[in-house]
Amino acid sequence: MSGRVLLAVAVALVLAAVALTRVLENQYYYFATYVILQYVVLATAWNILGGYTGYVNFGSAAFFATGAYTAAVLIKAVAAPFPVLLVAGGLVAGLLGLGIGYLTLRLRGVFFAIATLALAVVLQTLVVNWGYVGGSRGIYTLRPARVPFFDNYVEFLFVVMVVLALGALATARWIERSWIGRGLVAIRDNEEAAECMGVPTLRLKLVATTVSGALMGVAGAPFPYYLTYMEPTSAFNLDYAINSLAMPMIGGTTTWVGPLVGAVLLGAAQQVATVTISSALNLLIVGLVVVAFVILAPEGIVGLFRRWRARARA
Amino acid sequence: MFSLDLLTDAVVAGILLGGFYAAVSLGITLAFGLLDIVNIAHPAFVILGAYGAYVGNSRLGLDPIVAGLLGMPVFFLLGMVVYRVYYASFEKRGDESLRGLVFFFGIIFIIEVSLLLQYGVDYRSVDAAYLGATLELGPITLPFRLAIPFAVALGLTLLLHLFLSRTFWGRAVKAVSQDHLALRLMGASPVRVKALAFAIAIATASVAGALLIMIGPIEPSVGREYIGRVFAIAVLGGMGSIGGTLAASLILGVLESLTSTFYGPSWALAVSFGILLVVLAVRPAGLFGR
Amino acid sequence: MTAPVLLDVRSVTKRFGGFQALGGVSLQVFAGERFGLIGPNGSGKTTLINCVSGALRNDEGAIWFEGRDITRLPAHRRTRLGIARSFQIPRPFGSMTVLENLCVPAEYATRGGAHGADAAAEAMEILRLIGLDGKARAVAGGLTQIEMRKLELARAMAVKPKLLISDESMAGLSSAEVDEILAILFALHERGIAVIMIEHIMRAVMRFSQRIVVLDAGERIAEGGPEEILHNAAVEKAYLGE
Amino acid sequence: MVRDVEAGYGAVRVLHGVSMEVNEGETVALLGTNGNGKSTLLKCIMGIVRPDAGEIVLEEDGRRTSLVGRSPEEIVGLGIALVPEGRRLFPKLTVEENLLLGAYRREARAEIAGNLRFCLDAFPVLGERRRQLAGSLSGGEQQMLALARAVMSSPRILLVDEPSVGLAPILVSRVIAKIRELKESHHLTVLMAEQNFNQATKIADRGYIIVHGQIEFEGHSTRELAEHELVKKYYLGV
Repeated sequence: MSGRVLLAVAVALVLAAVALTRVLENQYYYFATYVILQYVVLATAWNILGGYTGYVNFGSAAFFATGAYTAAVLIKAVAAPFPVLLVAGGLVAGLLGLGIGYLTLRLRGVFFAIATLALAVVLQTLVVNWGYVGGSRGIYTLRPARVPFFDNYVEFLFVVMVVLALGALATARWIERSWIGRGLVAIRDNEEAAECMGVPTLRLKLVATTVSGALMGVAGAPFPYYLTYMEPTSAFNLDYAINSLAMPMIGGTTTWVGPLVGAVLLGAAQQVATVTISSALNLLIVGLVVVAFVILAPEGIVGLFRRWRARARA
Repeated sequence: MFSLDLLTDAVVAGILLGGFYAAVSLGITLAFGLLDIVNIAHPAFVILGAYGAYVGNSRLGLDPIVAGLLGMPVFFLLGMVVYRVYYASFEKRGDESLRGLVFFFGIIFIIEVSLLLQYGVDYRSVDAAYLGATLELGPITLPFRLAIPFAVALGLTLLLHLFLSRTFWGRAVKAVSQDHLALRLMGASPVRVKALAFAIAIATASVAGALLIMIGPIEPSVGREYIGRVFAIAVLGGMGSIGGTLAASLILGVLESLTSTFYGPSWALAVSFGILLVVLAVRPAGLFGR
Repeated sequence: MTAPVLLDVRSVTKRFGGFQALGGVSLQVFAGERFGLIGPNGSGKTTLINCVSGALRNDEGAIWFEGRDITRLPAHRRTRLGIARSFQIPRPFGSMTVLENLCVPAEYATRGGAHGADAAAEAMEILRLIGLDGKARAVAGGLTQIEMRKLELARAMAVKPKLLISDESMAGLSSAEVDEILAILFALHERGIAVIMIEHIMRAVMRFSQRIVVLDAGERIAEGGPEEILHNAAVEKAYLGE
Repeated sequence: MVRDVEAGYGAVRVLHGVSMEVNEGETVALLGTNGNGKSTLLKCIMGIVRPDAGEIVLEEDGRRTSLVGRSPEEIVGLGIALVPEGRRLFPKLTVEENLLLGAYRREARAEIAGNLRFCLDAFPVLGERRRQLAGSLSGGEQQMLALARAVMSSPRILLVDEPSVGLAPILVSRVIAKIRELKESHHLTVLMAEQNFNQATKIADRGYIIVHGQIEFEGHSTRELAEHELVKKYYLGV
């Protein structure tokens, strides 16, 4: 598909989403779809670093929560307008990614992974001890009374998430096809050879951690309005950490399509499972599926599909 | 607010706690430091061990430490199996870095959520007659709840040290990640050596878990708090040195104890991460690296 | 030699632990020269080129390139200045196609580099020259050994280097294949690129090199034309022992 | 002992039908400059590289044991030890730990005390540095340690891959002399791959010259090998 076709599809999707809000009344669907779309952003963001470059981030929850709490603070302090929340959330989380990357990326990749793992725990500790945002008791956020065009704030947030998901996918696709993406993949394939081919490896890795972190922060920024009441446990929920890496792993990590496929499939399945079974059991299933995929189908669904198509052709 | 008594108590408690941290970190020192297997699920295995001790204690009336020791063979076998799967799926294909990490991350979830489904989010604890008692040594008060885990942890550390330095298997374990081929030329199979060492690493989690639940009540997700700690200790301790692990554990224990005494317990967790980041940034070989 | 000095290695020393791999090696390579670097195993050839390409940092001494000190530059900056290398054991970007493998240096190594279609066109031209154009769309991880060796050289060419270091590009190849690689290196030289050839296949080195430097145990023991080197007593001693 | 062996890495064929034999108690030199297949041949014997064709047989007391298809561990167990190219010590273990690991094989554990005493006597420098990390030794000391470590496994056959690499000339002759000393004291059979012609022929009974993966010349005595002009031609491959 060419870029122009995809752009048309994207515009159509946004319009369809807006149109949907005129028709569909049941609020549950907006909530459920919002969650899935949020995972599309997180999975895509994770994949920019983890899939293209091969550096594993276990701290997605930390970046997501950074976006969410940045927004919460701005709402409480200056009642900042919505677009400012997105930008600020992305900026702060991006800086966090840059900082962690700068400290650990010159070492072996596992140290980056471990640092992100610990980062989530520690940021949560900081927030729990931060009285201004309510500590462990949490913080209430009042939604603006009205938004133009929409009769309901949840519908507005839903459309925002559609736009953010499309934006994340566009970013990933652009990176993947540009010289930056090629540089990132070269790093994953052989870092030393990449350096000898003129690729500034450290700088590119920092670009990837920053962009990846920023997108996760953006995904978290609407969170206070979505929940209206937010506490550390929900913002730092490990669901985010496991899902944002499970989804690309299941979908396929080499292209921007993989995380999308994984997020939609796994996200939808979880929504169904949460309603019909328990949410704990559904996390267990995610864990099992992830382990099964990394062992049996390391290329994910997209990889399986490609292999199947190649075989069909031959 | 500040007093000498408070300081003494905090330091003593920190040393006792640090000894316990060593027991939790030994498995990481073995797996990560010596075998190059980044087993981020180790704390989850420790939690599993804690629930094993809980079951042994509450159902069978066993002493928690006895339960932990009895659990070792089971954990040993579990470790063997996990390593075999890991080897066949990742190490053999040379694909351990990214997907191997995700594999262990998945294991964390499987263990944690299984425990959650079975035992819920309630805190569980164990009973033993001596747990409430204390030992008074002049001005120092030693609560048995901390002192016994400390003693057991020291014993475990010593045993592991002896194993690594005095036996043929132990020396092979220390050598295996340095040069696979050279080890084969000595007549030892690297896969078997690694399977044994990884199994031992997991077996230590059974005892460490029993100690954990003696110190205080636990619920399934407590393991996450230990991820930062154990890696901070392993890195600080110089990756693979048993003595370094013990020293780093004691330092971390004392620092955490001082932090929680003077700033409040909710800050203690931030200490390990702070240390981890500083060590990674300043001296990645660790303080006790050789 | 009237050509200007391109690479100037000034008493470079490198130690690994207690082991001295290079003990103050100096040598100069002139622009557009065909240069041979030989020596027995362990004489420090690979260490020396690792220091030149920036994969290792030398302990003492300096490395100058085109009249500027590059001793402290990271590897990718040196590549951009025009130093390209191939690896002894090929290190392709395995998940990319052959063409994409060449796009990486085309986009990164040349100042203001070509992008997108331009880079691909450039890459294609190099593949034609090397005789890999038929494999442009193949995934690099699945190439045969000789194809990977050629890809190594093609990728190094895409850097548009002034100096190409060929590290044992022929080891283990049949003699017909050796001739193929040799022809490629001659073709590169025709385009004005200085080539450092590190090789054990004497036949190839003697045919290719205008000037040869011999290393032994981390020291430079001889320098001269192929004939001179063949009849040099020190070289004979280094290879045959004393 | 080795017959018609062809081997290589992936599509690269390094050995083209190599045949040679080493008799009990002999010291045989495998000569050639690098890149000609000496190391690959030793790796085939040790089971590190699996030959594509041909056979490798150990004959002992009338028993024939095929080595092809066996793992290096098994081959070490049969009493063959390799001092590998590049020494391959365990740099972060002490000298003593390296030596003790050498005695990992079951048969060697019984003789560990005697072997250790012997090694420390034969290589006094290792005794002085017992507690030092192997990685901190100088090149010559590392080569001595590699030799000693191989002897710790009580082998009957010792394969040595390029002991002279990276050593100053004075050290080369010392290492070569040590190999002869070990051979005599332990009644070893030695196959030594070496590029340093003059040093190798000092202790070898006879030798082969390998060029481009083929045996080009078989010298039945050191004198035959020392026909210099011919050797030079084969050796430098010009």
